[in-house]
Amino acid sequence: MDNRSPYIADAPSVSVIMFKVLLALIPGIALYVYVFGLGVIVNIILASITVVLAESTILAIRKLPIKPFILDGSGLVAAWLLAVSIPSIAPWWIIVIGTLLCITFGKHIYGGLGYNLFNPAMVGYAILLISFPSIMTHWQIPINLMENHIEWLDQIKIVMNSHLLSKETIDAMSSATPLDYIKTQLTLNQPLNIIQQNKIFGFLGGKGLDLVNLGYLVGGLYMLKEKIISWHLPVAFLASLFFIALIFYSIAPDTYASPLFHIMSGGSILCAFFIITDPVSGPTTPKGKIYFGIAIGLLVFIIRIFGGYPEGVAFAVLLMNIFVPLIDSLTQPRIFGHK
Amino acid sequence: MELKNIFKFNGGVHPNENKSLSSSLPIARLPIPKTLVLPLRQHVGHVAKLKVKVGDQVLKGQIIAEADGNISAAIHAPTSGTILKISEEIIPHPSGLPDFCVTIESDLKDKWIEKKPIAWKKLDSAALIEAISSSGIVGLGGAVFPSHMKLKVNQNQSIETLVINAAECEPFITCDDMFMRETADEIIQGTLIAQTILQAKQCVIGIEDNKIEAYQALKKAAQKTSIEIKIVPTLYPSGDAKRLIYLLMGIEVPKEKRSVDLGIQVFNVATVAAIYRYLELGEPSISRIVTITGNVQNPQNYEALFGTPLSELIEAAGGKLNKTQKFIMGGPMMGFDLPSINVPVTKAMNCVIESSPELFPSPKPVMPCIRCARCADACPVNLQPQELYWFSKSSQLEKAKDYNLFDCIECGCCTYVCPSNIPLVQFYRYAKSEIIAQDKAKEAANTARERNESRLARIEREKKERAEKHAQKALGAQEKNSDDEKKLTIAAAMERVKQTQQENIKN
Amino acid sequence: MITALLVMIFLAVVLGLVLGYSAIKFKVDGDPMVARIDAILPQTQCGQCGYPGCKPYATAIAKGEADINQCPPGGDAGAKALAELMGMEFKPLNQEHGEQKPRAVALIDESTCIGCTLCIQACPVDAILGAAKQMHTIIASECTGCELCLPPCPVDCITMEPVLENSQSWKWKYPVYNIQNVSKA
Amino acid sequence: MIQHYFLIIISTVLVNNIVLVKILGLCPFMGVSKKLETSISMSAATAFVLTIGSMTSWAISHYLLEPNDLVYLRTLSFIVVIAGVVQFTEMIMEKNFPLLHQLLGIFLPLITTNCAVLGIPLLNAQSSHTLIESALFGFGGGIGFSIVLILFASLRERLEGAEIPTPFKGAAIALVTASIMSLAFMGFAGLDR
Repeated sequence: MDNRSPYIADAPSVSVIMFKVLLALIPGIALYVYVFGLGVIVNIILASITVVLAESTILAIRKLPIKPFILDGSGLVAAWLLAVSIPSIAPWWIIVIGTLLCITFGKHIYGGLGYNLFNPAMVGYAILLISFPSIMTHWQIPINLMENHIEWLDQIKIVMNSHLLSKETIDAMSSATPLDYIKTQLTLNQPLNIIQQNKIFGFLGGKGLDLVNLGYLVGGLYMLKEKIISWHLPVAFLASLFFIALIFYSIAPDTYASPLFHIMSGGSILCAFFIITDPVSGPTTPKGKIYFGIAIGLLVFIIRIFGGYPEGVAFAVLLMNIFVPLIDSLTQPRIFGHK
Repeated sequence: MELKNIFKFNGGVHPNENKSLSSSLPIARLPIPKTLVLPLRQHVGHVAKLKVKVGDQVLKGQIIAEADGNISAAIHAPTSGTILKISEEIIPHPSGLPDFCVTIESDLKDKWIEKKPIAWKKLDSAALIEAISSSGIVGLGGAVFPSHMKLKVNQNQSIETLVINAAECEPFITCDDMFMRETADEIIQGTLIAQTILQAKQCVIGIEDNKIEAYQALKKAAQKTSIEIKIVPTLYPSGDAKRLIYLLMGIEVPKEKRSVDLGIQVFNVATVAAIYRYLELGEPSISRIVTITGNVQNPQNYEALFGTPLSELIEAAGGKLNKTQKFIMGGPMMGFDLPSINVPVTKAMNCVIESSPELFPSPKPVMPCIRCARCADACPVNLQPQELYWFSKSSQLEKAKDYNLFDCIECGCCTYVCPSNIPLVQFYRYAKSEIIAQDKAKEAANTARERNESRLARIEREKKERAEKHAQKALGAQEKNSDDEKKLTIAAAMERVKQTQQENIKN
Repeated sequence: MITALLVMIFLAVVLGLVLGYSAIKFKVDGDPMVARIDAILPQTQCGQCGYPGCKPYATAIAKGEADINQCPPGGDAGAKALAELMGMEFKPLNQEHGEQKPRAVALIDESTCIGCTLCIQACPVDAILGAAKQMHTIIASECTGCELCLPPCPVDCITMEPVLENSQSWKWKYPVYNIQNVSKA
Repeated sequence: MIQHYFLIIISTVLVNNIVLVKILGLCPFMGVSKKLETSISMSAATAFVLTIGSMTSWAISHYLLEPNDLVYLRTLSFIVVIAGVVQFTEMIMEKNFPLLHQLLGIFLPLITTNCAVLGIPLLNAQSSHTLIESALFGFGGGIGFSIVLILFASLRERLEGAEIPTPFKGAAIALVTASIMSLAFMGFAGLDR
């Protein structure tokens, strides 16, 4: 006897939630293409194909139904996030390896959807970053800054090129990220306002990058409106990043970039709305979400300023993922009728 | 209608109400059935003590089983007839297991036993409670707790507020709604009686804002009284007693305490009306209003005698339609599948929904929990359903208990909003009954340990005594004591043995 | 060379003194583990584990003489609980000691009973009432289902009756539904 | 000066965490992380032994071995001292927290062979730390060990309910988790400069 009450339900399915997340990524990706060209699309397509094939294989090995677990869309979300996080001129095998790592070690080794302890996309990203530091830190410069104009077909060729590009090509096409650039220039005792006059700096963050971040912001607001994510995480994260940056900025504006710069560069916005809002690897209690967000904000800033890596989002998220079970158990909300 | 002074609890859901289905027709009376099956356990507490035997003639309203102890309720013959059999029958219970029932074959005369109205205005509380204890009245909202126990107040407690629960928050159910529309006067009278017995200083009726007609009827009936009628927003589960108290007064009933401890007592509308009928008219609890709705020809409320087979109720509502798969007792949020169409109407049966695939589509495939915490947002108790599920699923029962599993009221809000379609409540029910069973086993083990230890101690003692006896014998042989002395020792030893034996029997 | 020896001897002496002193200072007596283990055991006192009762078995486990999987009434669940308490790896029930059976209570066929009191002496929890030459009866609520009364009965009048589920003792079952992934861990 | 001590702590706790970066002391890390409760006690015991151990080792190294030119006896004498400290801790525990003592079981005496406990005094001696530095180094190492062990235990408790594919159950998934933790700790690289 199928004796289960309640007999009625009113909830969006997991697939709907995940596909809305993908939808929310679209404005950011569109602006990415507008600024940097088609490379990112190639990466997204490669990542999507890899994730579907890899997940199907794993599900088949684990003797699980394939269709529902592909259609739930969670694999695609992780793959897309990874694809937009890596440099768009990285060779094709970077994204393929990254996606494979992300889906096996980030997700399925823990039992698949709903069981992973760590954010799968960030697991993939962090492994790539420490394994291929040079590729992973050479970011393409916006198309209109390049000296030689390149065709969109060229971009696909660059990504699909399996052997590494020559040093000249790379230098012509790429640079360090603004965050990285500041870090290296500061060690040469350059004042910040001089550093920021470099062509790669834009109005708020990196040139063009700030536009892309605005796109992500739009997507994030859409998810908030659709109640896909709760406000706690992005607000706590952005606020803590803003305030810690503000403190340092007001102490020494010559060495520390402005809070707005920190929010609009690197992966801050993507992290705030898309990465730390992964429900599976994040905390579930409202208070826990706030602590989680604050801690990631602080860690991102600390790693950016004092650490050895130019961008700290992936490490900060993974670090805080470790704390999630503890945070959850220590921030249980007061139960009705309890003190 | 305005909502004021209302305290909102966390969470809650607002499913499609579907109440108008069964609230368009007035309450109808059901013809007297040929046979009635009365389970002896229709209430919380001890099984009622049987007072009749097979072949006895009974009159309508005659006691056929009396309350056994305080927490128990009497059962009366709903109509006149003969006791046909006393046997195990399928009862409306989620287990689908049989329980002891009395079957009455009605003589269709419906002849009342002499009604003895009680001059309640002249009696004091204690006498009234005593009288009500044989009325068979239990909480008709579904909790079926014996009502006289709820009217009894300890010396050191005093009831400040009487809350009458008219919320009826579950979708589909309209039995209280219709009852209030048609018999508001009896409800108000009953409320006043309950207030007098409890010596409550004030009385509030809480009603959801989707029952305007019932509200107006109550308002009219309560005009000259001090009873306050408060409207609460339509939000499931506002009809849960603790939630209703919070909505009305902003008071949270603390963990492991009852509302009585705070000077608040809650009754269902139908219960107070039943008290009124018993005292004023001398009619014990023999019938109730049942909503028949869902996939039937004529969804409607019926006044049905307890023991009426469900099949007759269905018949009256136009018979079951083609697509009906099963029958659900209670609402769609907390109800359960009835094991058979022949189960009797009991004191707890407020609603029967005929289910069809259109009405309640079969559940979608279950996906793993993604910890989205939508359930936590919907939980009216502010629990973390995703954690409780995680622990219940992997049978980590201790942990589930630590996360306050037993505060869960099984309202189903979490399951209602779950994107992964996980039957969360089922897991909590499983974990709860598993923990209860384990606790019982532990208790049994403790008794067994004690009994074993006392047995070992006894054997040890006996051994010592025997050794003593031997020693004495040896001593006696040496000193060549007189026979008399020997006899005395033996007698004393015998006495001791007897004593220990008796002790053991007592144990 | 000699300094090295001296240093090592010095170290040994100092450590020996400190440890010897603290061994006296922090002496412990009693084993709190036995009670904890005993609390997990089902207290059927059936002796299937090879020990004369639950407590002796608990003592043996605490001393490390007995394995944790020798208790058939406790079953795999009991072994799991013991494994967790002892911080050991779980072992499934050792079939040599018997299989886990559904809970049952003994029932004396009162027309056959000759009143020999042999079962009374066998019962570990004094759950059998009666006296010599009188019919015996079992207090069902106290019976642990240990079956120790079965072998001594000369007329085989005792049977084990499984305890059936009724609507009061009924339990909600573990939910099952139509996707494989969410199965019992 | 304070900044220097602060850096030692940061370095040992985060940047050069003994478990996740130096990959020392994996035995108790894997063995006593099944339950949060026991892991907390184990981490406290280890932190205690680490601090006391590095201080006593420093004393022995500084006052006994170095003046007498017996540096080659370092490993041997450290092991002896550590074994003594562990014994001492065990006795205190058995007296005051008998249940805990039972729960930790074999892992308590095994602190002796915990390579982290020997490793830290040796590292101290190698980098010729002063007494305070040694104590801080040991203490920091202990705290680093504790934090990581407790976090790991909380993760493993969460994993109890996960549907890990059968081949990866138990130690396998624990090692994978530990390696991802280690990956995350690489984010601290460079903080001690």
